[in-house]
Amino acid sequence: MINTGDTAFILAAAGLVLLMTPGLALFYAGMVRSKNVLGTILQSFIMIALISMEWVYLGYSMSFGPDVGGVIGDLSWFALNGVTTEPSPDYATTIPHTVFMIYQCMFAVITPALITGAFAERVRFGPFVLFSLAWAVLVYNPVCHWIWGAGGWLGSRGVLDFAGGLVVHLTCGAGALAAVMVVGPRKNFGRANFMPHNLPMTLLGTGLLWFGWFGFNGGSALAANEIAAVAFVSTHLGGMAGMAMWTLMEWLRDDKPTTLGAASGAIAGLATITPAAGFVGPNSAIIIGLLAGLCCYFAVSFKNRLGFDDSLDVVGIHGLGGVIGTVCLGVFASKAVNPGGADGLLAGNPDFLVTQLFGIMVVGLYAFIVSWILCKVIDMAIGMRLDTDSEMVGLDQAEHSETAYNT
Amino acid sequence: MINTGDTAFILAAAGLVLLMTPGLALFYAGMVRSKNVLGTILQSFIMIALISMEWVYLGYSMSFGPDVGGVIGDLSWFALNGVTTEPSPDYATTIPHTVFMIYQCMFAVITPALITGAFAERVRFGPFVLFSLAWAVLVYNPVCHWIWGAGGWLGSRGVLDFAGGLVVHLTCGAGALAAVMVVGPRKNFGRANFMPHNLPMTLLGTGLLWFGWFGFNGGSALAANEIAAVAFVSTHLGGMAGMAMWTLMEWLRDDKPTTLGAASGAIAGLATITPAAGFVGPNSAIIIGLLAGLCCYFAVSFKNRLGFDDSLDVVGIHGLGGVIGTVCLGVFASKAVNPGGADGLLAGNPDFLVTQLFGIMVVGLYAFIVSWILCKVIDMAIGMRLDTDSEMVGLDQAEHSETAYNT
Amino acid sequence: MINTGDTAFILAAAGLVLLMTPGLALFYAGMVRSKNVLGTILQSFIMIALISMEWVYLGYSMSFGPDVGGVIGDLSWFALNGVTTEPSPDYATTIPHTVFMIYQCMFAVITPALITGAFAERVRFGPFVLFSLAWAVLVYNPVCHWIWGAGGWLGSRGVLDFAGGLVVHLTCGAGALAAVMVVGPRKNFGRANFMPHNLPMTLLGTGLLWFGWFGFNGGSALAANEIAAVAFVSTHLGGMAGMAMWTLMEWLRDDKPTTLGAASGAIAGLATITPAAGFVGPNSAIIIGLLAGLCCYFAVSFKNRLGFDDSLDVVGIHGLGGVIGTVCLGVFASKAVNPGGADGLLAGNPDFLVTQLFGIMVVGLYAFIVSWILCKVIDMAIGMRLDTDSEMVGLDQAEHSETAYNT
Amino acid sequence: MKKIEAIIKPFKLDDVKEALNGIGIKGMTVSDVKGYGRQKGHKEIYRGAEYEVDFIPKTKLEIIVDAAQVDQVVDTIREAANTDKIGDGKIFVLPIEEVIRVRTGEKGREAI
Amino acid sequence: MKKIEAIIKPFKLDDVKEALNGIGIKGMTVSDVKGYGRQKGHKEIYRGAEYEVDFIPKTKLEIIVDAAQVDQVVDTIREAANTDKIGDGKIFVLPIEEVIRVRTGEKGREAI
Amino acid sequence: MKKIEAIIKPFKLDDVKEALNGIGIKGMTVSDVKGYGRQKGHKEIYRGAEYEVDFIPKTKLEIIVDAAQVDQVVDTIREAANTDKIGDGKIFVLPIEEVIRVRTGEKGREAI
Ligand SMILES: Nc1ncnc2c1ncn2[C@@H]1O[C@H](COP(=O)(O)OP(=O)(O)O)[C@@H](O)[C@H]1O
Ligand SMILES: Nc1ncnc2c1ncn2[C@@H]1O[C@H](COP(=O)(O)OP(=O)(O)O)[C@@H](O)[C@H]1O
Ligand SMILES: Nc1ncnc2c1ncn2[C@@H]1O[C@H](COP(=O)(O)OP(=O)(O)O)[C@@H](O)[C@H]1O
Repeated sequence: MINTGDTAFILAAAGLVLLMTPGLALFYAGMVRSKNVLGTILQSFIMIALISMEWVYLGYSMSFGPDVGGVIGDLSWFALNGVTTEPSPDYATTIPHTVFMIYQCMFAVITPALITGAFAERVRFGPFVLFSLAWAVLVYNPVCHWIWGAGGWLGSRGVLDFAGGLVVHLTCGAGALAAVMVVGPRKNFGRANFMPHNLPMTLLGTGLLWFGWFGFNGGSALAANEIAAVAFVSTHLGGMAGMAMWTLMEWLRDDKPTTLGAASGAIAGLATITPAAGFVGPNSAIIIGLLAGLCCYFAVSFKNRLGFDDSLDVVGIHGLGGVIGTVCLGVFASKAVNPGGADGLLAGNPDFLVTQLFGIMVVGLYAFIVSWILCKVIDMAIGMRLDTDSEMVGLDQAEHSETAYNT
Repeated sequence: MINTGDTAFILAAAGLVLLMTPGLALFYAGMVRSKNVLGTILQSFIMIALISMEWVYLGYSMSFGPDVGGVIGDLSWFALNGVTTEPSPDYATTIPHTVFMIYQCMFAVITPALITGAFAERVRFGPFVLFSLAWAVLVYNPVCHWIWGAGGWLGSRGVLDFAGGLVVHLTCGAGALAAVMVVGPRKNFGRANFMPHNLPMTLLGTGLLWFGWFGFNGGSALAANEIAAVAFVSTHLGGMAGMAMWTLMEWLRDDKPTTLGAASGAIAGLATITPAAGFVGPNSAIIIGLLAGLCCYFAVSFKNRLGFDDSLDVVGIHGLGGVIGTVCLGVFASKAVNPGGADGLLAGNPDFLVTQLFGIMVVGLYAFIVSWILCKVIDMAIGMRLDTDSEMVGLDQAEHSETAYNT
Repeated sequence: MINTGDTAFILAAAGLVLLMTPGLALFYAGMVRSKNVLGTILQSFIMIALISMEWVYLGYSMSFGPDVGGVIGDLSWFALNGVTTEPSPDYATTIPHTVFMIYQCMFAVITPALITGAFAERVRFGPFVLFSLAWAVLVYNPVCHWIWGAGGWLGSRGVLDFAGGLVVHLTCGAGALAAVMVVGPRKNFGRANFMPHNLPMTLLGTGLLWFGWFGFNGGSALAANEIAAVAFVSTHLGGMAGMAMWTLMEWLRDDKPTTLGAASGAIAGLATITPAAGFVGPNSAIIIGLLAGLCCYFAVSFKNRLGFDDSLDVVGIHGLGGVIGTVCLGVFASKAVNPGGADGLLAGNPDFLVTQLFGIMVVGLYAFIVSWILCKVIDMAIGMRLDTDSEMVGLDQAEHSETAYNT
Repeated sequence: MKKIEAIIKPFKLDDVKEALNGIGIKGMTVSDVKGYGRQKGHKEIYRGAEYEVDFIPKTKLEIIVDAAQVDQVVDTIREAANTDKIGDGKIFVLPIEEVIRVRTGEKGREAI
Repeated sequence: MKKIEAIIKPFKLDDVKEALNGIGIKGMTVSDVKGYGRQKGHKEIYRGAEYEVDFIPKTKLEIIVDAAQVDQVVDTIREAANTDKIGDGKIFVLPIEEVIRVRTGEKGREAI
Repeated sequence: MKKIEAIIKPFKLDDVKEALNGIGIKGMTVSDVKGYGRQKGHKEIYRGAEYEVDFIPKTKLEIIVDAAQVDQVVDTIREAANTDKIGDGKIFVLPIEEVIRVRTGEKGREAI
């Protein structure tokens, strides 16, 4: 039976998650050079059209439709056939099924958008769109089904992921890693400085992302109940602890905390708490956030030495965050906090930690391999990269015949 | 009896619709030249003060107050007299009456703000304020009463408008057409390029508008129920389909999709789905969105050839969107989706389509004629236009003694 | 027993209040010079990390924990010990206790952030962080307990503050006054013009603040009920009336209304209605908003003559707004509107006005004195001010080794 | 070869460019500058306080021309940029010793 | 007539302008430039990596003066712009062949 | 002393700077300008309409050098800035009468 409070909550949450995509667009666009601003923004925005369309005619049914052998949903929900305002028996039983569908749609939209940070400032729009579509179908939908779909094999084995540490952050991180390996670094990478062109824009994006994350994690309780409260609180605490730790590290090591550092730490903390949000208590959430800030800070600095051009640190922040969060869930999960969850290592249940590690391995490998093949095939077939001149001129003019700023 | 879920939902929705006005301010301001940024922003912002004030002492009572002959509400609700936290018997019976009042206030605020895109960069602030106030009283309030007011004659005749295709988008589009005809084009229009000064700002505005639109359309169900779910879903699908189609057209015709095109298509789709949102299913919503992208794209390109200076395309996007959406509602409406709605052409009921066409004709003509007279009178009396020098210097300095950007 | 509608509402409200801190960051950052943008943004952002941490381990227990003699909460809720998803018996009895805790956390975060506008562009990051932390512990937490904490002495004496006129706005205003006196004016203050570097950013911030304020005031009803409706409506009306009045004053006196004036008036109106939001009717709310616009306009202009460098007018807008709002509450409060509230002067109860004046005096003096001592001590110990060269170079480079804008 | 520098009002740029095209000037370099001079700056209002802003946005043109063309170019700019108001700007003529086209290395007249 | 170009530290602009007013210089053109020279650039931190930014924001003044005034103007700028730190800037003096006021067509001394 | 002004393509700045360092040029002043010339501008699409934008972003270098160094500097810039495409830019050489270092008052060669 439909509950108005739960319905209001998930509709609001769906709106919040939608807002994260423009938020991400600004977060990323602020960090690129001014000649690539619009191209960067569009790479995120276009996902709203591309993936929402895919979701209605393919994605939702593949991800949440009637299970086929634990690996995928069949296509009987094509065009939302049978997805009505009646609550689904399997998912979110107190709200219209369509509300659950559209809420999940927003997750499917932002995940490939997250990848774009990795190959920023250098890929062609057409091949990029093709890649993102294929990636959604071949990586996101299956993994989503394995973990969240009724009958999905990883979920059945007890792998937990509250709001997308594996489904969203690890898949996009692994995809990013593969894409960077195929696409290669920007021209003059290492020689020239690629300074962010507008950090206030990045901070605005951070604010919108944080705000949206309450819908992303809080809404994953699928009802306005105690679990939503747990998830909302750990989300905020994870994010703030990530910010605290990253800025602290900068303070200690460069004796200057930075604004971008605060933003990066916050996103790291929010991404890392995501899989654990509804399963851990506030103090665990803070520890997870602190770990996120610490590890991602070092991962990102280390990458710089590696000369690996994951331009906006999708691997170092989202990929790593997804892994750490999923591991920490195995450690800190507690049925005292969420009876529907699990007990982790500290609650004397090492098996669950192992299960989580298994989940990480499977999802990480699968996402990386498929992404790499996809990217390689498209690159060989039609070429992912802009030619050098276009890269010099910038995405905005070369790919979109637009200029971000005119005086 | 008051339902907390419904109340929470409509309060949230009211907040979202309020946010659309700043969102619109940025959407428009990004497209003007840097010397007109603040003037453009203020033309939207000031509506929050101007129209909210008008709403309390005049508008709400005229629009929703006790009906007088189907044409207007009487003034017995002056100063919200009798509008209490008791639910109204006529509107939104599960939430405080004041919540319905403030939610509708946000609609009244943004409608005249939408018009400002048509005469951007060239009107004087004083006359503009006067025009907007008179327009709200003489155009918005009556039309709102005819369609949404208890006893309104168009509503009684069966004209449907879920969230403002006629009340908001057609009225502002018709008003925009009239205003452009009276005010005339910008100096050097056709000769000089009027390039958008800051497209990321426009994209940010688009993101905020989309987010707010969930409150605009979803909230128009006036409860967190199945209809809200229907409206929320069609809103998202209409917007994404509009974006998809517009960018596709650009891709095919100019072989370059643009960021502004994506934003324009999204707004076109969102505006077009508005009247139909709660009455049609997801697949119809997608078709409506695709049509919106297609028609508005051509309308706008066509306008460019016409040399008609509707500077930010209020007519081609909102006006046309309102018309298409209202017609499509007549075609795709289905009682299977919303029992409280109607059956349209495809459900074998051509009469409803005729009713909708009638509604378009009446509202379009009325809004156009009254707007034209208002604008003409004010222009003859005190002059709408800036003098040439001021137009050259720009609104910000000439009208507000401010500069948007200082280094 | 937990109500889903109320829980959804307060979770949404908590998200909205969190969003106000980035909103404030942009509101302030737009008004500083481009060399200080990031430093200004970070001064607000970092509060999310700093104060949230403090809140979990100290602040919440001090503010709302078991009362000790009416003056402070004991520390038995350290690390949220005992703060569970069970509703608290004392606060917000229809939602999880943790939801109330996190909602209040957002208030604690933004209050010291508000102060930063007073000493913008000239303080060192380290000492500033220290000051803010100490201020939260010694000023915010006690005052919060006195008024909102179960057993707090001012609350017990009948002092009312719906959403923070005293707890938030007066404390930060008094703190700002003290800080400016200790820190002193910016170099070349009075000689050079300190023009806002990006007013559209300030207007964006205003939009986000207004949106968030619905959560700030509406949520303070702690349920999606009639009181929330009252608070939501007065908030909107207070804000719009403030905007109307401030722009009107500019129009009359400088014959030019300005965009920044509209924003300032709106913030003044929103701040001023805050303490009264849930206790007064719409017409009173409008009067309060008009008074706010009027008084704050003159206060700010007057300050300019005083040569007192409260750079972004925290005293003249927030401090004064808190005072006016609290006094107006004493005048306009009505049990007809909110039975749980009080009757004010106009309802024939002058005593309540006296009580409110007493509250203002106590909170104002306490906050000012403690803030002054704190600031003085820190300044003498380690120095609050940047050295002249760093101030010339700007916060961004000197304190954070970053540049806001690169081309 | 001579270098002509002209400080004009920004909104006159298009007119000047077209006028120069009219006399066969096909190249120029343009930049945004701020000018200070006889023309009174404008006042700005900032929260009830009025400030005098005395640097006014101007556009600077730099045009390299053959010595023989100088007068014609100067007159053309004057006509096109003139609004008969204070602040219309100035034109400066400077000597140039050499002009080289980066791409080809051509010098002097050939380079422009 | 001579053209004086001065590259100074941005925050010194007001002082220099006032000083020049003091000696009766009532016109100048100002622009934002980036400078590279002896003065070490500053380091920027970007996600744990440090970058050396060696172009430093500077302000460029262009002042046309009567030949006779050159030394006085140069000295005035030097005094006002000096902070005794590396990077205070340079002053260049260039010959000018003609100055024309757009509005009136006045030339030479009358034009400034 | 001579003043060398070079208009180059923005993305060539780093190369040119390094090349100049190579020959011991340790100072220069850089600014953003817009260029108009042979190089065709680009088209922009704005809601289905196409516009021709004919001012192209360029970077302007100003380098004061000893007269003896002029040719070497010019050649160095040419090599580094050349992409063999129209629009690579121009180099202008202007006479300088005096150079003064603000901080020390040193003149001429010592000042740079
Ligand atoms: N002595 C000068 N040196 C350099 N530029 C000048 C000088 N005097 C004026 N200018 C430039 O010319 C512009 C116009 O000069 P101004 O005296 O305001 O009006 P007019 O052009 O009518 O003489 C100024 O804004 C400034 O940019
Ligand atoms: N050779 C040069 N040509 C043009 N501009 C120069 C030259 N050398 C220095 N500059 C300009 O002068 C500024 C200051 O020079 P710098 O060597 O840093 O310190 P100082 O002024 O103390 O000599 C530089 O930032 C640059 O803008
Ligand atoms: N006559 C001129 N005066 C000043 N600048 C010029 C002139 N002609 C060209 N330029 C500058 O040189 C740049 C390149 O010139 P252009 O004719 O486009 O190609 P090329 O450098 O191959 O000759 C132009 O963008 C403009 O900035």
